[in-house]
Amino acid sequence: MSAVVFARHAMTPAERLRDAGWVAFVGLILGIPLVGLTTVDVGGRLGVETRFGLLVAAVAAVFAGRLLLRWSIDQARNRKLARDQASTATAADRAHGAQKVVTVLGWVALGASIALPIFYSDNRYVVDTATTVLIYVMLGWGLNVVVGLAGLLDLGYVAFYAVGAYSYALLSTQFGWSFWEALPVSGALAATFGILLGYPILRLRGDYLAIVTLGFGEIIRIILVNWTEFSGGPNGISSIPRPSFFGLEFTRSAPEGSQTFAGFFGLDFSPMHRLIFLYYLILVLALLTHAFVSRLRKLPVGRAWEALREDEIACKAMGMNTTNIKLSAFAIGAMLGGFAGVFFAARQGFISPESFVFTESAIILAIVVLGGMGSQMGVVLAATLLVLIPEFGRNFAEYRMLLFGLAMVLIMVWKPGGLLAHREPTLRLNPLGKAASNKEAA
Amino acid sequence: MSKTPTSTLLSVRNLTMRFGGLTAIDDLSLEVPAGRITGIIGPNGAGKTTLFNCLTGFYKPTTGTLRLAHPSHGEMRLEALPSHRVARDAQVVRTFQNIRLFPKMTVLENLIVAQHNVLQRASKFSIAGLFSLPGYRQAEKNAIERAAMWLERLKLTHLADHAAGDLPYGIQRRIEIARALCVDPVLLCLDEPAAGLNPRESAELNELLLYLCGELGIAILLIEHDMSVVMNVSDHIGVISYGRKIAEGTPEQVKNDPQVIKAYLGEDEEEGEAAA
Amino acid sequence: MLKMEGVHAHYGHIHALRGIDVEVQVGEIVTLIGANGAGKSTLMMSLFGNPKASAGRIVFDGEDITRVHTHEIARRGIALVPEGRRIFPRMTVIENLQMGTAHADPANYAADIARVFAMFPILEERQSQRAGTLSGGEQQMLAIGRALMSRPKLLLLDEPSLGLAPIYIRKIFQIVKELNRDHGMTILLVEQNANQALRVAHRGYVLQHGEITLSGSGSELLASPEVRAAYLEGGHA
Amino acid sequence: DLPVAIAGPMTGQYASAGDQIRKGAEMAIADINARGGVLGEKLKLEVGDDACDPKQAVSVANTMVNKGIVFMHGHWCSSSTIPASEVYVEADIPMATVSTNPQVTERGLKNIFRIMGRDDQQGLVAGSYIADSFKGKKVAVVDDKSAYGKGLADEMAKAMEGKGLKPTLREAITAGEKDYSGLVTKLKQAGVEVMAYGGYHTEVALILRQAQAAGLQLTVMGGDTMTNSELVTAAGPAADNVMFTFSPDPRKNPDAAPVVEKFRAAKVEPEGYVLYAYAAMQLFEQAATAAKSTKYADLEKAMRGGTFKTVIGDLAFDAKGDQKAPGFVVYRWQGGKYDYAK
Amino acid sequence: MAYALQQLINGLTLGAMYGLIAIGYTMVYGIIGMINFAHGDIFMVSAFIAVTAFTILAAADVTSIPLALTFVLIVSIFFTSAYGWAVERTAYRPLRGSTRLAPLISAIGMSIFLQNAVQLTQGARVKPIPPVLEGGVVLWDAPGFTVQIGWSQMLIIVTTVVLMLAFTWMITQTPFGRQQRACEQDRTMASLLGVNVDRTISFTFMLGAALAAVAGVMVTVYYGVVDFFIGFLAGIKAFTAAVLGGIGSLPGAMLGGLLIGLIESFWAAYLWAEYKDVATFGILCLVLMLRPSGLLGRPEVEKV
Ligand SMILES: Nc1ncnc2c1ncn2[C@@H]1O[C@H](COP(=O)(O)OP(=O)(O)OP(=O)(O)O)[C@@H](O)[C@H]1O
Ligand SMILES: Nc1ncnc2c1ncn2[C@@H]1O[C@H](COP(=O)(O)OP(=O)(O)OP(=O)(O)O)[C@@H](O)[C@H]1O
Ligand SMILES: CC(C)C[C@H](N)C(=O)O
Ligand SMILES: [Mg+2]
Ligand SMILES: [Mg+2]
Repeated sequence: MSAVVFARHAMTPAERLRDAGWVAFVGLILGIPLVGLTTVDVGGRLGVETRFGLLVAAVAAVFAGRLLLRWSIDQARNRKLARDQASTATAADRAHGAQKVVTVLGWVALGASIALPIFYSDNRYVVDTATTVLIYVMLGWGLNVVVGLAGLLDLGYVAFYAVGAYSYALLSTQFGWSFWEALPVSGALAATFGILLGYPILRLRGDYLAIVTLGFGEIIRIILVNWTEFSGGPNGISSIPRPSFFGLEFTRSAPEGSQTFAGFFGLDFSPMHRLIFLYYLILVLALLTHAFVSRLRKLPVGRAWEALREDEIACKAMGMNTTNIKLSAFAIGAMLGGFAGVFFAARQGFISPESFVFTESAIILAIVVLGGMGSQMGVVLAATLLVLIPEFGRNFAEYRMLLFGLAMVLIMVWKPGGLLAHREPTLRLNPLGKAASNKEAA
Repeated sequence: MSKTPTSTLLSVRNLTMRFGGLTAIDDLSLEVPAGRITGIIGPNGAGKTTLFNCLTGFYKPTTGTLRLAHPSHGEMRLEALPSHRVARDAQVVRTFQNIRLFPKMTVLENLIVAQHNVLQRASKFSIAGLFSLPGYRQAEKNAIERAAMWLERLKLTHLADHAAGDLPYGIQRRIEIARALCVDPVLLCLDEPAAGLNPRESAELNELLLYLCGELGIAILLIEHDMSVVMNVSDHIGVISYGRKIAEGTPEQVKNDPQVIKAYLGEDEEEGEAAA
Repeated sequence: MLKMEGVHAHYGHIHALRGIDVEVQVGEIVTLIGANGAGKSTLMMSLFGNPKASAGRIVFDGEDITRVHTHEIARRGIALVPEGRRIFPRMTVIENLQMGTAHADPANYAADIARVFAMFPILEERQSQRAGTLSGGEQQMLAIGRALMSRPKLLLLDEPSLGLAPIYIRKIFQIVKELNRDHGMTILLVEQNANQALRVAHRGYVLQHGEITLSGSGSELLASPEVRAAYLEGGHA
Repeated sequence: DLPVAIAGPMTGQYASAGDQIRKGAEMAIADINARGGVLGEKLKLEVGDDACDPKQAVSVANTMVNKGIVFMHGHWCSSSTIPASEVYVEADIPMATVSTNPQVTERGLKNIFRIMGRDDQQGLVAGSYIADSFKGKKVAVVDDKSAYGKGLADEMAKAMEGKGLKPTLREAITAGEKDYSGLVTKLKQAGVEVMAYGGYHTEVALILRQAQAAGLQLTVMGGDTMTNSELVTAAGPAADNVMFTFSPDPRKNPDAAPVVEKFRAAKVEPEGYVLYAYAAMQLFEQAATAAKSTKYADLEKAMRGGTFKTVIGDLAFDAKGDQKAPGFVVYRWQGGKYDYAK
Repeated sequence: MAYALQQLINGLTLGAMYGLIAIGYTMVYGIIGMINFAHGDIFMVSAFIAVTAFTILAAADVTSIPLALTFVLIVSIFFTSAYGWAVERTAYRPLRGSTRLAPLISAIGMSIFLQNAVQLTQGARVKPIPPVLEGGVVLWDAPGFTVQIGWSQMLIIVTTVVLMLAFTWMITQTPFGRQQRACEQDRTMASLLGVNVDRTISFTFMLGAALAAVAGVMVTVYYGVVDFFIGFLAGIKAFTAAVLGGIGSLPGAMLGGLLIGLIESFWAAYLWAEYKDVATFGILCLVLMLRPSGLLGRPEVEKV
């Protein structure tokens, strides 16, 4: 039984040129109205300006780019094919291998994230960006419960993030609650909102659910914008207290009767202390979230979520109360979003409705899907990418968001199942590696 | 096979199910005895699957009652229960004519999900589960053992860790039965379990059904077009056509009923001319 | 009419067909038998390039169709009753049948639809019902009817009797014979009910783990002890 | 090189403002470097894009801190300036901003210098002007629910009421929409002739166009955002009904004439924030020169203490960091140009 | 009374506008089974194309309004369809057969990309054109308040209704429409029946884009001002309209659009303008709670 496999049909140079020519032609058509022509303001009226030079250059670039792209894709495919043929790995081995890679990756990521502030202890930007990444990781993990595991498309996740953030902001500025007091309460509040939203729309499916959740997110935002007495309206809430280190403030000088962090440990005051503390704080929160969600996934609820995603009708036939399962997914997802919100408010010190717009929901959703639905490590990867791409993009100034959008499309097209699409079973009868040897044991 | 008479487990009374102008089940009455296999046959579109759907809470019958004499909970009215409670409380569990597994989950996971309610209770709102307390650990172990037992019994052990959706059709059928068994049914409703099985596999299925009913005392309601299955295992067969019961009796009686032959089995029993 | 030479096919990393050689002559009924997961359905689908053969050659009507697009293969006159029926659930019965004529001569439409309705009267009764709400057997009939609407030269039937009442199973086999005899239609048939399938078929192939292990005329295979042991025993067909 | 930075919405809905800031700053830096830089060092401009998103603003602030900038001009949106300033203050970076929300300087941060007036000031000027000039007419107060727009509109309403003119209507719209015919109809029904508006020019243009189509003659009083000439292009002749408050026109500043010429020669109309960005860089140049240092403490002291001659006039700051003599003036668009209203 | 009538006209126009975009949404939905988030941005691109075309015409001193409109429509439909085609080809086709959410994400990416591409190539400033279709008819000269309807408003309403009818006919009655629906329900099976799935999908995207192009021209004519951001809100509103009416149903999309237009306009007219979106989404939720598949969407009965 030989596994003779066709070499992929190799393109002749003429075919390559024709292909690139065709793409360039499309580029030309698309380019005429936007690149070739533009309207400019001449004395209070519009006039048309042509930029055919630019258009020609763009088309030429498309032509060359396509040639190069096609060629490198073909190369990569052939290499992959050769590799596949050469390898004799079975599906189980491969799954095992993938699992191992993910595990190793996880530990490396953990190590790196613990060590990061040590190596960058005076680099504000790095620590702060890493904090942002972790916030998104946490949001991603929260939404992963709803979308990735339970398969409920939620386009308004930012609402819970907002509930968490505003609860902390109000509890701390109005009632003087500390971060640690407000955290659980805000989480619980967000979970309550999750149930409130979830309950009436349990019957909805797919895109209907999507639009209602989107609407819910908008409703929350609009209320925050308009109910000035409550939320500060568009001005938001500023001067939100920062969390302290077991009562030690991260300030240059402490009020009477208390100590500062720097003073207590005999360090020179540096604003970096607080940044690093915040970083570790979110790292701990994120790790707790991870442990929590990973564990839940292996519990009856978690499996029920996944089953619900796969086939709701079969779930009912197995005696599962799908209402409760959906609500639990909404509630837990919302709670995690709420925690992230609390942290966000505490770190930012200022929140306003502008931070809780639909685009934010879209990005969190993109993190979940790009990561590979249901994959915890995938979320980490995707969150890192989606936060870092626009950051690196800062060097390209106005091309920044253009590149961001393009990257989203390209990653999705490159890995349609997400970056880490492999699903690891929640339990195995025959643990990997040991193969079928312990068949009897069961 | 002479069995002692047993009590009625399920009694269907004057069941009618209409879809707009179409009457899929028309004033149907039927008794399902405990601990027996009851076959349901009838032409395509007769309303067999619809009967299952009414029984298991997926459709709300237009009229009629479905009384279940549950061995431990007493009488239950199935038509008033939502589908998940039919399975959970009344322990009436079904399989589907178009297989409905959880395709991305492994075979073992499919079987564990079926034990959701037991495990969920043991996990105490997930608290016991989160901290992996002994009570929960034990429950989980039991669940796995139970699943493993059924996998073994249905010769699926070697596939336990495969994604269910990638497996061949015939195997998926068996998984679906195993999954239903994990719910611990009092009444097991099988919708064409032999479809897609070859004769040898059908024969194995027969054995399994007899074991379930004979050894474990699970009552089975069986819809099947494969006569080698229904006629061999059923204690009693009901024949439905256009939503009405047209005949009832032992396999022998049904097989020779002229109405059944006309509507369902077809006129000539011989095997047809050999191919040229 | 159809020739597969050394065809391999993969689903991702699963090697489902491992060098298949199958030939179907014009006017023949050929049956494929094999256990669950042997690759019967895959073989039929790979004729349509779905999955594409990763090696080997498929020739239909003297033309190499290995690399041809699925829809173009269909337009050359091959029709399939697929595993799992695959009717369009949110279209009505009549629309489903019309889908079968996507590339057929509209002049034949009335006659074809009449023929299908004559074969399966229940479809006529249900013609404006959404196909997704049909009973299992009705859906199977619809799938068969849809395939016949295009008057194919080669008809592929993947377990056509699945979910049908005995009276209809009989009818299906009869239809198969009639189509073959009266319309000269070439038919490739997969059936779990190997007994009956081998009876109507001129020739048969036995498929095991993606490979052809045995072939011969219908009666030869019926008599073969290996086949009996593996596929026929236990049933009373 | 000495890195200095600007930050604002270079992309997104308000990108045209970011563009103005960039053009102004680039020209300023080029001019300063042509003069030999600051304290012998050439200035290097860093540009941060916050898209008016507070979260991105913080991120930009951190990047800038890392790049070791010694001075920041920005951000533009108050909602970005407020959180970003907390980063700058910790990192000891002085900043000059055009954000007008009172909160910007009310939080007691030492590093902020506002080279523009405050919304409460411009609201007062605008509101009083309305109350004085449109006695007996029906006035509606409308805002776009942005921090800036609502704040300004509230201040205008307060000032009007203070002078005994009660607004007939108090409305809000959603920025970014295109259809304001509902609002226009409502104004028409109520017989409103003057609309005091807090928000951006793009919406005003649409409202005016739709008012005209509906046969409603509307005079608009807006704030600093109305300086954008997009208003004229977009609203057409109806723009002549727009009045707004802004600091005295820097283009009229005789000292600014050469710079204005230069901008025009480079095909940039020095409207809106262009000259402010230019002035911010001048502020830094002069403060650093005076302090003979680019250290925060020295710069801060120099800025707080000194008076600086810039293209937007003389700048001096009070204890909070607000400009001492912001002096808002009411302008009116006329035939594609704006000028002091009579 | 006159006031209410005028608000009704405003609401209908706005609703027709939403409806027009929503028809495109729903049509594309009917074939990929997924909301095409970039549709709003395709619409925005078309509006820019229309502005450029109008400006060229103005420079060429074309004064005949019907001639100008025809020219702009043709140009805009041509180029916008090309965009629709290209977006499908690059961002959706490679994702066939993966999870349903994958195209949603690449659509969001595409939407960000298009927005910024237009901003970069055409500038961040708003693009106005002088009023094209001025004037209208006075319906009622009530004391102190004249009710009028503009020519452009009539044009929008009529166009929407006509296009809705035409496309509904196409989808429900023609073989092409049938093939489209087949592609949505089971692409593999459609191709097994000889349907060229790729071409059908591409063509549907071009039709969807053409609808967006018509909407883009209408917006340009009616409001006279476009900017690179208009796709976003319009997209979300139209998406809401499509869902409210029942996704996949063209009459539903129009009905949904009209309803949203009317809710917005009357809510803002008599209640609190600032909460009009809350009203819209609130009513959407209510409707969906009562009819989970929208107003005209067919309830999804799944036979088990
Ligand atoms: N949801 C529904 N809406 C409309 N008609 C339905 C619905 N469900 C079932 N039917 C119709 O009711 C009749 C009975 O269907 P059912 O599925 O019960 O048949 P069945 O006896 O199981 O047939 P088969 O042996 O072919 O599976 C069929 O004609 C079917 O078309
Ligand atoms: N979509 C798929 N993805 C992955 N593996 C598949 C897929 N379809 C089939 N397979 C695998 O390919 C092999 C051949 O399957 P195929 O469906 O062709 O068998 P079959 O002979 O038709 O079986 P059956 O009698 O159950 O219909 C099996 O091992 C099956 O698990
Ligand atoms: C007009 C701009 C400077 C922005 C506005 N004043 C604000 O502070 O947000
Ligand atoms: Mg059935
Ligand atoms: Mg098969």
